[in-house]
Amino acid sequence: MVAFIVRRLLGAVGLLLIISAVTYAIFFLVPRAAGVTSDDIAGRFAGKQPDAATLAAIKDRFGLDDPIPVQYGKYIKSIVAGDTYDTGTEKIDCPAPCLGYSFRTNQSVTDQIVDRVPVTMMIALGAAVLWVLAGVSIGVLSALRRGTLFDRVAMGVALAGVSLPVFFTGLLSLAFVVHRWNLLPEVNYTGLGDNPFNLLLPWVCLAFLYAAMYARLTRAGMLETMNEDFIRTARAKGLPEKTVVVKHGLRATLTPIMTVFGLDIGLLLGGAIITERTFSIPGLGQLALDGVNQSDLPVVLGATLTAALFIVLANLVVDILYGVVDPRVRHS
Amino acid sequence: MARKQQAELINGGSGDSSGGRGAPTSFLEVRDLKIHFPTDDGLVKSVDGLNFQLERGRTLGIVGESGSGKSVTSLGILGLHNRRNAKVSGEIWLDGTELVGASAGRVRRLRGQKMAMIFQDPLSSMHPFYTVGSQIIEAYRVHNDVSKQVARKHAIDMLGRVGIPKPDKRVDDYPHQFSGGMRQRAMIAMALSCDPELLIADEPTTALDVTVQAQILDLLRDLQQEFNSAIIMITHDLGVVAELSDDILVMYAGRCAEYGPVDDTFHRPLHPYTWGLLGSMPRLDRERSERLMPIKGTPPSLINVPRGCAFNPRCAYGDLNGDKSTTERPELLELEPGHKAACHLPLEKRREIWDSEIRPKL
Amino acid sequence: MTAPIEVTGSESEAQPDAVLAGVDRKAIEGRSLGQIAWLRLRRDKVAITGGIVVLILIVLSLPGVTGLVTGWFGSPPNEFHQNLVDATLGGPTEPLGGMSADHIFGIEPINGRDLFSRVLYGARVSLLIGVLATLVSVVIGTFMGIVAGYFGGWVDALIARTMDVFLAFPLVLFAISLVGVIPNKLLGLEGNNLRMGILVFIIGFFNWPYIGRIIRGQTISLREREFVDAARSMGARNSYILFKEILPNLVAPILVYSTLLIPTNILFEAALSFLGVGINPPDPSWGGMLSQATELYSVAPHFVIVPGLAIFVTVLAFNLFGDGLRDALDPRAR
Amino acid sequence: MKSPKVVTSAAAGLVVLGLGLSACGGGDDDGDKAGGSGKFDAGTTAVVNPSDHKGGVLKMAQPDDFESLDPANIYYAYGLNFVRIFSRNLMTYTSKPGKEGATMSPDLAEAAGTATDGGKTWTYKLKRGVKYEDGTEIKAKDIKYAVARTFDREILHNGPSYFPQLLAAEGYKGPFKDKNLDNFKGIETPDDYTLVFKLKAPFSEFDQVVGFSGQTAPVPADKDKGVRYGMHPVSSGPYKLEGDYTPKKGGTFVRNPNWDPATDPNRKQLPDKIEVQAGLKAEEIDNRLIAGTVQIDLPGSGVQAAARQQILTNPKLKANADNPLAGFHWYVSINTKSIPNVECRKAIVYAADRSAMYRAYGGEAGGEVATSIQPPNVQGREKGTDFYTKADPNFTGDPAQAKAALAKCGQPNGFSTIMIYRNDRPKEKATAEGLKQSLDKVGIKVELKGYPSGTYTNEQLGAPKFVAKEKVGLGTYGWAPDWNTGYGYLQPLTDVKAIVPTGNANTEELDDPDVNKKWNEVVSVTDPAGRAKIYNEIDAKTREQAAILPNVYAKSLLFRPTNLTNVYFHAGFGMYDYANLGVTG
Repeated sequence: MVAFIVRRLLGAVGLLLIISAVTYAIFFLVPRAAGVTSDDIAGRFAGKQPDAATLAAIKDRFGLDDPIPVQYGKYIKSIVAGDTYDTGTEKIDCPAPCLGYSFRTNQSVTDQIVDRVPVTMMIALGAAVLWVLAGVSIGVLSALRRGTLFDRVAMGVALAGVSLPVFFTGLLSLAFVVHRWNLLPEVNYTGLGDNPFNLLLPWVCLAFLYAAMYARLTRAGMLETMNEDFIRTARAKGLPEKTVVVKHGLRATLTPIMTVFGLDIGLLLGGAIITERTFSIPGLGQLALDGVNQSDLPVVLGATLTAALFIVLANLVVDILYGVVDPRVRHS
Repeated sequence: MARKQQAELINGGSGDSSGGRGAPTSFLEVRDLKIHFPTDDGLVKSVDGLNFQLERGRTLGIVGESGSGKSVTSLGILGLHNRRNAKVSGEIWLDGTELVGASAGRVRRLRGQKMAMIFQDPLSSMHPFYTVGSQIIEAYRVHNDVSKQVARKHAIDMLGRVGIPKPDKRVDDYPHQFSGGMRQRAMIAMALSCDPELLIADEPTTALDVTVQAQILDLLRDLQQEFNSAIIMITHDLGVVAELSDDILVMYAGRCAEYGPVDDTFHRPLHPYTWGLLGSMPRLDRERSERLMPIKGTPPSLINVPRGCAFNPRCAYGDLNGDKSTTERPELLELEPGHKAACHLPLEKRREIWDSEIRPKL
Repeated sequence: MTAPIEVTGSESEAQPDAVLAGVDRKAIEGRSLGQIAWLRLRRDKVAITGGIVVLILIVLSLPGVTGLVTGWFGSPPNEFHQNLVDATLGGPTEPLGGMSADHIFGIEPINGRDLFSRVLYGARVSLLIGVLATLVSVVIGTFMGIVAGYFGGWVDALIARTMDVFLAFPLVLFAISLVGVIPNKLLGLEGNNLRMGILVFIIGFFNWPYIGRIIRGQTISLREREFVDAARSMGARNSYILFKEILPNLVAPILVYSTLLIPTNILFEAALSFLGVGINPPDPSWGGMLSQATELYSVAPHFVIVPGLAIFVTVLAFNLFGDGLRDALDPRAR
Repeated sequence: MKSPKVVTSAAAGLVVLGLGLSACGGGDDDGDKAGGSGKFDAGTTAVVNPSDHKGGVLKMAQPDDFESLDPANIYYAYGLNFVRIFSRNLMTYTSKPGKEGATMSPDLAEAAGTATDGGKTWTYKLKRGVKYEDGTEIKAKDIKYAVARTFDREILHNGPSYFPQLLAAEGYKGPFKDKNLDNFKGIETPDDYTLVFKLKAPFSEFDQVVGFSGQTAPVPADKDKGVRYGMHPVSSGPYKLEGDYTPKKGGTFVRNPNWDPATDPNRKQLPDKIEVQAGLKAEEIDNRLIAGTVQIDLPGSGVQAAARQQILTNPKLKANADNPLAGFHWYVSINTKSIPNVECRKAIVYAADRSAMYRAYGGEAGGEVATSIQPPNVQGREKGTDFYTKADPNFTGDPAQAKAALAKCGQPNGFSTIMIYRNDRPKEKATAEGLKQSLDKVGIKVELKGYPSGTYTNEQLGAPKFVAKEKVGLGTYGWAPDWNTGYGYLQPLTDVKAIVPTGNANTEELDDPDVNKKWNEVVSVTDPAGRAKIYNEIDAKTREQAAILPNVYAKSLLFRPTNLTNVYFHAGFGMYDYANLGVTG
């Protein structure tokens, strides 16, 4: 098991390195190819109407004229080992993982990300609880009652659900639930101190979409599992149907769904961009989006890497959990 | 003794239709069993009017190509068909209890205890996430009110009895850690954990290599002697049947094509389909120059079963009967004591063909 | 973020009974797979409805037809009708979003453009990008999937890792940043054609692993089948086996997952437009309208509802049809 | 459209009316209206709820955050407005409603600067006994140090860069790199209370440079933490930070006991506390404003769409709202390099649907149709006359004249061009769509392309290289001056010398010999009225050249909760004056 985990960990680190390199290359090379110069990049940092000396100073400080691999090397080094930063009057340590400083606000990108993570986490986890509960139970019931009215209605709603993007349901609920009927207060959540139930609307909108997907997935998985030979065996042993369904069926069904869940939650933790934009919630996704809109490269890079980290981490956790749940994986 | 039981079988099985003749005397009696599956493409008649009887301590071999209804029959006896998508009719009497009309709960309580099943592919038939031991314990405890420790001891005991070395260690292994033969033994241990009186083995040796096959068959035979169970052996391997069974039932398109004591059926088969089965059986003692005689064509659609004799499109001798083959369904008739077949060909003609054309080639 | 998940899960459902699989095949013996599928599909009323809606949408999006239809029921998509709009609040002066015989879906806030014709023109953009991007994904995904599945070993490992990398990328962010830096002219394309080309490329390029995984799995199982062995033993070259033996057998899953990927890609395009990197105005796009609506939903709620429903109906229709198609082509999955 | 005259005359009345109003608000009758409250737009021209009531907590909120709280590292007007509660400059905007708010008053200085050497040397005398929050006296060297800091653009990159541009301090790198302040030759401090600024060239509006931003707010050198000074700037004003300021969260300000109101006529110290909350969603701020639980929406650009509708349709709420001209003029720049022929540019102006462009900004509550480039709050600005267009909310363009101009340009069938705008600004998008729609009618094919506002002014419209490469002909743009004179407004927009490779504000790349000559001369004109006359001429000339298509002078819709006192619209900052507010209850 330990070897298994170590192997997965190494794989995850490798994956992250590749992603960071590709991200770095794309965010630096593509604009270059499109004609953006290091002066332009320095200009973003310099604010209004910078002069040549200012630009030169900024380029020098951030090493913007270094070859890309050198810049990438420094970037990775500062993530691993931290960096020091000269404020003019003193040197400030930017401890590892140092993701550099925003071109726009001069704030530490790491700090900004740390600030936003709880917000996005609250959105994602709240929604996840709802959609897993709703999606899985509806999926299981539908599979067990295949062909019944319940199944038809549930699957109809689920198919509609996967066809409803959050930016539609979100805007609709804002327009009517919040503004026209005043049933819920404005969605407002900025950090751990705030009342998490302010996020009710984004939770529901996000969970609706995912619950629909999970209901479909669970139903399909459950139907497949319930046709497995081992279910037949369980029945042949004379086990009560409840035991057959829950102990033998559900456990096998949920294992692959766990994988999908890992990917989904990883993606969301990295920034629920659409949801955050729809409801203007200042999470990681919004940070990244703002970074893109302001061409704030360090922020975009940092946010992208964080998002990738969450995905890789979630997959890692799922992999390990898979090993715990499925002895075949553990022993292979 | 053996003769007498055969006679009972013959008598009981001669009638073809309508059940309701009161409680049977046999341990297991199947009467006019029909198992149909309605699908979008039509009604699939997997089993369409099957009769047979079986006593304790005896073994019945059911043979046929895949899709002939063998497995559906066995699942039907255990009541494992989903009542929503399978239409089951007829009667199944097990030790005086009718199962088709019984409540699901009643049948469930019999399953695993009074009747058990050994499945074809032990790897997919055991839950991959639970240890072999826990799966046996579960089977035992559901019918016996004992503590986990007691059940565990029983499981180890059972594993030992089916010949698994170091059962006290292997009890905590997962199915995928067992070899194929060991897995099948574990499967058998699980099926036997409650000393079932009826054991259905569905292709118990198909997935195994030959040496292991023999071991498993030996094991089954030994266990039958020990428990005096009735065994239904489902297979398409006539060799297995020959070795283990007392009687043989050849199924074709959901119906019985030929039925009889194993010796009679092997040495004087009365149905062209049986001939085909025998002809397609590879044998070590056969000359290399001689070729297998496979049955031409493919098994029939169970939705549109050929009119008349279901076997007629594939039967080399169907023409000898004129229209009859395609218009009239042959009845299952007792042609020799205890030996029945459903064929339009005159009995003499059949014997002649068997003796002159088929047997020499086998 | 959300959309592509749909195709990752093993959506194909199990056979109801092991018996039936074999039986089914025999029962319908003698007809080609296509005929069988068509027979099954024809019976599936829901799927047919979805298919008809898709067909209507496609017909309405044909260059000549859109103009004709909007000529009957609306006005040109870029014609302003500011006399119908409250100058200060920006919303339509008439109730129900200004719905009338002239503007059956109402009008846009601020400039009063006819929503019906804008939604219709938006359909063209959505469908074109959705279908073309799917094509890109399918081509790349099929190729990679077949190669990975057929050759196995390090090739498979490499492609599998590549897919992992793609799946771990925060796609939406990437797409936004990339669209932001494209120049005005590229590869002979310019303006909105270039923009759509880029969107097609990005959406298609980043979605191929979803198809790739499925094709890889199917190829692995096909690889072991007799006819492949036969071809191999007769000395056929790998490329021959791949494209003449295996590929034809993958047509059904490719067709099914393409149909199911189109709505996913339509949603993706809408999401990108919603985030402000869709096609350039004044050409309409559904996501773009919703993006505008974030500022205006209080004065013009219909401006959320109309384009939102357009997305919903289109995506639902494709999903219904795709589900039906899958059921028809793969009898075990129902 | 057939008879433009009818439309014109009808609309002309409206314009005159509108102008009359703004002239009224222009300062003629300041003060008379003090005490007016509970009326729509009352705060635009007078102090609403005047009060000397002390106590209470004033709550301010913003969706994002200040660029910094280091007064020298801020450029946004709302930040400069806000830092006045804790920092004092040499000069500062006069705290008065109406036009007077756009003028400069002495703050730490005893009086406005005295120019000598033809405007190349400016001398300021400090008030004595003015103290920091810790009680130490503010000396001339502190202000010299503060100005010296602004030379290090690497550390303080957000603020304006007038001092490095204007002062004669060649090669000076700022006090962070060059610890010896004596090496900074741009300012001399002959004694503790005198500052002498040495300029490279004459500059007539140096008082404005000194006063509009926080860059002359004194900084004690031993408390300077470079970039991080903004976390806890040292107070010289009526309030001081309690603890540190946390970016994206906020901070609390309490009374500064060492502030002496006698030295400071421009600020008040009414609330006990001022709380700033950052990261509150804009719509939520609006809700709280209306509920009275937040008093100030810091960015000061007005309420969001939902609240806007609520306020404009509810007379009770409307009575507590103001709708002033915010200082911006949103216009369309017509690039003279991409479209070199003036007739072709005129065709664009002729064809432009001013009505659509006006509506893009939200009608009469959103703005006022523009004639001149300089908005009404600029000192000495004249309305001017329309060139090739009509400042009329119903004017939809003159296609006939446009066609004629196209013919003269040698492009009778029109031409193609590219128009860019900020894609995250819906109003600019609507403007671009409205303009495109009217230009299409005369055969001028416009392709629209949106860019993020974060890069727009530096890398797209503000980068001549980009404009040339992508052949950008039109671009939406808006300008609010650093200070409200014609120089502050027009020079960056029209002077050829103002064309820079990035962050260019002369987006039309106007290089008109007449205009250039006027700019060279005006810096030496000492009489403000004389200067204003020249500014107005430049304004007209630019429009005659069809280099700028005027659109609207922006109006913001500000809401003042009833528990807010001493509230009035400040012309200098373009929003309520934050340094004089009080709260009741």
